[in-house]
Amino acid sequence: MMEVSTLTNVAFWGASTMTLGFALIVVTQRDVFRAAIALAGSFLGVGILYFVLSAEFVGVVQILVYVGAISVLMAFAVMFIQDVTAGSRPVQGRLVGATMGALILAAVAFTAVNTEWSTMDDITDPIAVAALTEGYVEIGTGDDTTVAITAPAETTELVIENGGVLVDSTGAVGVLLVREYVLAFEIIGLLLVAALIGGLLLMRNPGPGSEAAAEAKEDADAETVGSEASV
Amino acid sequence: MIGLGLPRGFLVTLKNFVRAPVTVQYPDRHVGLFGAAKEAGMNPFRFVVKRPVDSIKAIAGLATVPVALEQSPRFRGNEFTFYEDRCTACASCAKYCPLGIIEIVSVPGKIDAQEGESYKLEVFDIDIGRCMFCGLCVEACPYDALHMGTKFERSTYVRDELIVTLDELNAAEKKPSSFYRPQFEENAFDPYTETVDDHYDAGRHERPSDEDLKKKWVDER
Amino acid sequence: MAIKTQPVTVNLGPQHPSTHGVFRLRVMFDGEEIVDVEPVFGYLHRGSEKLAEERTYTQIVTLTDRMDYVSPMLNNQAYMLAVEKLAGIEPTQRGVWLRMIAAELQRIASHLVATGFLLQDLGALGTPLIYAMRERENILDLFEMLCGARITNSYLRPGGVFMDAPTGFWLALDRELVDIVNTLDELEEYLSGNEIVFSRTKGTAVLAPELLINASITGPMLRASGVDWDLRHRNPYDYYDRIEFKRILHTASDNYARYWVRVQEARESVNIIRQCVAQIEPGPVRPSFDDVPRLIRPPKGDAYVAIEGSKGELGFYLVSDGGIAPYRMHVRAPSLINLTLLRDMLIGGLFGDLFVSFGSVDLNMGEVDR
Amino acid sequence: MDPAFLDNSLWRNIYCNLAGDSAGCAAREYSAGMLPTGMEWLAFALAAAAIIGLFVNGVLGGVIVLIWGERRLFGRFQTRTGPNRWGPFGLLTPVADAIKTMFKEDVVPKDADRILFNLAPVMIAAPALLVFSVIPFGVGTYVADLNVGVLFIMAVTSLTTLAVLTAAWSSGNRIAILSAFRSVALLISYEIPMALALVGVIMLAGSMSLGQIIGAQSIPFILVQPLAVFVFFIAAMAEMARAPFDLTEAESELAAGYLNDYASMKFGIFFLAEFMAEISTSAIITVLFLSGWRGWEPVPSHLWFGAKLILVLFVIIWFRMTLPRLRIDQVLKLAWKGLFELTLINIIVTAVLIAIWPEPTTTRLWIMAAVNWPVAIISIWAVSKLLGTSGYDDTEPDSDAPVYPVATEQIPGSAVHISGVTGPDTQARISSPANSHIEQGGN
Repeated sequence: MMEVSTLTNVAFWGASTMTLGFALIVVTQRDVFRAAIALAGSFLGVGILYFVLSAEFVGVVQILVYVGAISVLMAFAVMFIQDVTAGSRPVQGRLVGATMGALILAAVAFTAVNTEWSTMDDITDPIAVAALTEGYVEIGTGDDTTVAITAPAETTELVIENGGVLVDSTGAVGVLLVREYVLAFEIIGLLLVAALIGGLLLMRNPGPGSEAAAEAKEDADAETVGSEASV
Repeated sequence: MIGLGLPRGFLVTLKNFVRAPVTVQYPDRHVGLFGAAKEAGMNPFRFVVKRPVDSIKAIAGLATVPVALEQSPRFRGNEFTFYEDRCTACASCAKYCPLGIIEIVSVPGKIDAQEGESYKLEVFDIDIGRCMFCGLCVEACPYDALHMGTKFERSTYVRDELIVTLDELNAAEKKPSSFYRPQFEENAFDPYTETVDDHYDAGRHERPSDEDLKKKWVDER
Repeated sequence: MAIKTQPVTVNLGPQHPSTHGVFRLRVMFDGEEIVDVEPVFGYLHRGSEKLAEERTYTQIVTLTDRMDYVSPMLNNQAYMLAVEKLAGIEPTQRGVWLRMIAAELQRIASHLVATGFLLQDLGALGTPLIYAMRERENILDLFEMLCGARITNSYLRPGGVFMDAPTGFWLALDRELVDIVNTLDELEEYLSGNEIVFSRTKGTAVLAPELLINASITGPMLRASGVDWDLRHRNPYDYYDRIEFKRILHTASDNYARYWVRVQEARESVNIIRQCVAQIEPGPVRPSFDDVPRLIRPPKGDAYVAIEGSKGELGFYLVSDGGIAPYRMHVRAPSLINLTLLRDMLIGGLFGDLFVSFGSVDLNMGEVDR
Repeated sequence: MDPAFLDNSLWRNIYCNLAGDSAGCAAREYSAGMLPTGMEWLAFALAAAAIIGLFVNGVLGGVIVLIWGERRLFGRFQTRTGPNRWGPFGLLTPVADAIKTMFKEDVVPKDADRILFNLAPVMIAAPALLVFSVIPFGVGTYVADLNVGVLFIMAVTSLTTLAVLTAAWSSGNRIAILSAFRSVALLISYEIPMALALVGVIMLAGSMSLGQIIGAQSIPFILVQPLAVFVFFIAAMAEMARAPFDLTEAESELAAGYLNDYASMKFGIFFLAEFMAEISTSAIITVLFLSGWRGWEPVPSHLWFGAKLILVLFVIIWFRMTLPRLRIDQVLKLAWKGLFELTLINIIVTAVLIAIWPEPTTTRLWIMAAVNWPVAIISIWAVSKLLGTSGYDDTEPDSDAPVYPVATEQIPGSAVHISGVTGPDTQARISSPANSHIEQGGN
């Protein structure tokens, strides 16, 4: 059993508390805009968790996409809501909702408790053990920049040189995305485009023959402008 | 959006960047070592040797030299120059003032040997706080007793202090502006360096001849 | 594709940095697009026209200084022409030349201010404004030489000006004219070909000449639409009929055309001043006090005189009841009348263009509200 | 928290000096630390405090100097002197400003959402400071050489928009909201060309770590990647909302936009964050395109970095002083129709070049530069054509253009002048019936 450093523990618990705390604010806060900001905080907590787990690429992307872009868009969209501070009214049938929520929570808890999580002792790969127990060897490049050893991009298998340890997961993620899961990647891309177009369609003015109507309206506006020349 | 216009604009601003600034610093201007040495009237090396503390201050950018503002002699400014000897208390100035801020109280008084009977001023107050320095009072004065001043600093914390009284006018430094007083311009008078304390030296705009005076004050009485 | 949106009303002003004074615009935006504009003015109303009824004809000059405070000399000129017409005063030759020189210098200064602030409204952080104002300062220095004040000039008197120019003035004027041309060259080098200025001002706030004429818009705004209407040429006052000058016309009638017309007019004013200096002769600058006393009492009647001000037709209408003060004074303020097409200029445009179009009118709140 | 990130960094040096030959510092031969074994947490806390103190104060000091320098440069560009009264060369002016700002009344508008209103300055200051943690200011002077450093910078800078949005919304002010809309539009548009512009650099360096990117620049990438520099510079100006892209603040339209209702030190923090962003952007450009702290030997690396940083700052200020602001539609058009294409061209060309010459050496970089410059010039020219710049040179109207017809003659009896010199002498100006009452006047 390896000893997880106190610092990692502190960071983990801090980030977890942040994530859950902000998530709690999201569901309890009436003000939708505040909820959106709290959601951003929750996303940030998740990003920090990724950092704690040494998945810094995922962590950075989490911040870039979720906090930097999606939260902004959410906050932006919230501004289109009629009455932001009042939030949505309580839904009918709260009991049903509460029951469903409790059931899902129970299911998740059950799974978490019942799963046989692999422990440190189950890991046999010497490199992974080395990484996790911090018993690896650093390789300097001779320059002042010390570089952790990465896998060459050509292979998906992680090759470790000189007994170092892989720290940079970026290359590996990239290789996986465009080699093994390229189809899934592309399909997600397509899905996002479809969602974008769908969103635009939903935002369209639902008037009769909207475009022609809009043009006619514009013409009418122009005429009124011309007629009332002065204020 | 790329054309020749933007680069040309950049060159214009760069050209202005290396130009000497047009800012007039007041009341003093910051100088470097060379400026301080020039002000002290010696060459920079001598200045460093003779006055090391001052030269360090100059290098640190803390040395200042006073600035004399370049103003036109006609500048219509504060501190009216007033010659009481010349004033007949006719109150033309008070009448011509668009704002009515000149207050004059006079009593029949002294007899001038040259000009005969005149009125003595009891009160001659100008409320400078409301004055707009249009100069119509100066233009109206038939005896050139009132002149515009050349100063422009008269800030106070109390409004009442902005009322200039006769005593203050008499006590004030007499640096009359040449506004509507061509005799100053003819003599190339510089209000920023010279003062005119005596009303005889201030010159007359239109001085009546002795015969006229005699006729007016002696014969027709 | 039209997206469902909701307009929002925003109050711009009266304390807004770009309203050229205290002015309020209630603007309805749909996103960035302007749907409706309602100008609200009167915040700077000082009752100059009413005050004039209590003052003698000479004292009113000080009031005209404060109407359009970026071109007081032109206000003085328009007012004095009206007084001279009302009272039948014949001005002295030298006085007229001097006030023409002063007026043209003032026109340059005013156009420089207009150009500088237009660029300020375009978002240039003060640089073109300061280049323009730098030159205006020099012109104001000339005014200080002439009349002892930079802005509150009150230089003109019935029948001429109060004092001849000092001896150093003519040399300084010569130098200044060269400087003005240099500054205008520099400004044009900087701005006239600038792609951002182009893309911001070309084709924005286009007004048809018919509309402008119907709304009685005058000045550079009208000439930018190709209407050849300049009172100095159409209706020569003072000695403008002895001067050869080019009328600057642009046909585009957009914000750029207005900017361009102003800059070129400033150049042309330099020409006019040169001709004035060549033709001026020695002599008295105002009639003697026997002819025109200090306190004039014009006969009963009224008079209207309009001049080509820096912003358009600047007219003074005076009614006399034979007393020392006018019975009524009215000012045809070009700024106010040029503002009347604000809705036509702004509606349908973008927020970014709002203050650019507004600034291209070259209005002055002191004159709008008086 | 893998300590491997922290290799050789300032952070690591302080930590290992304190903690000694402990787990994280095994390879570093720190046989004895200053603190006894088992006190790693204290070493961590002390090192963290030292780093935070050093960087926050260093950055704030830099901001103070920048505010002074920027104002002085503004002055010089406008042929003024700039602030020079307070302290030597006016250096204490920003200090005086800061003191003044702190003592101002802290106003919170009635309609404001208090919590968010107070939170927004924190939200904007934190990412602005965080960026500096990955920037190498010199040999060994950085907090962490993150292996995704470039991406980290992009991620952290994108957080500022959330803060702007929060500030605008919580003020309860419509002008602020308009500013927030613009801010979001700018972010969404310029994040993409900015990120894509960096792809070329990342491909050449083969890494996203700023340390390795500097290591790969045997010649500065500004020579190899002209298009990337061009696009990145413009996009960075837009991300910072500096002129000519200062649409969010636009003092002539929005009157400071989202800052409208902020006063006192809350405004001060926004102000500081803005200048921090300027420094960090310059630092990033220095690192990515000007080969960071690399330079010729005897001069220390920090000086090289500082000199390049100041050069970039000068160019930014020069831009800011010269250009008028663009309109929102033009800004978005420039991003999507101009810069986006340019970055794609850059990526394709760079990819092809790297495919031909993998593992670029100095000679190969020079060859790539020789290829890239013509490509850059041609593509910028072509894209500017696409954006529609034709006719930008005809400043003067066409002399043959029809002028609106008005009478060519003078108005009969028009002269107002009575001297008899000016021609026809009549009292009335216009003899139309509508103006007939004027005729009664005159003398």
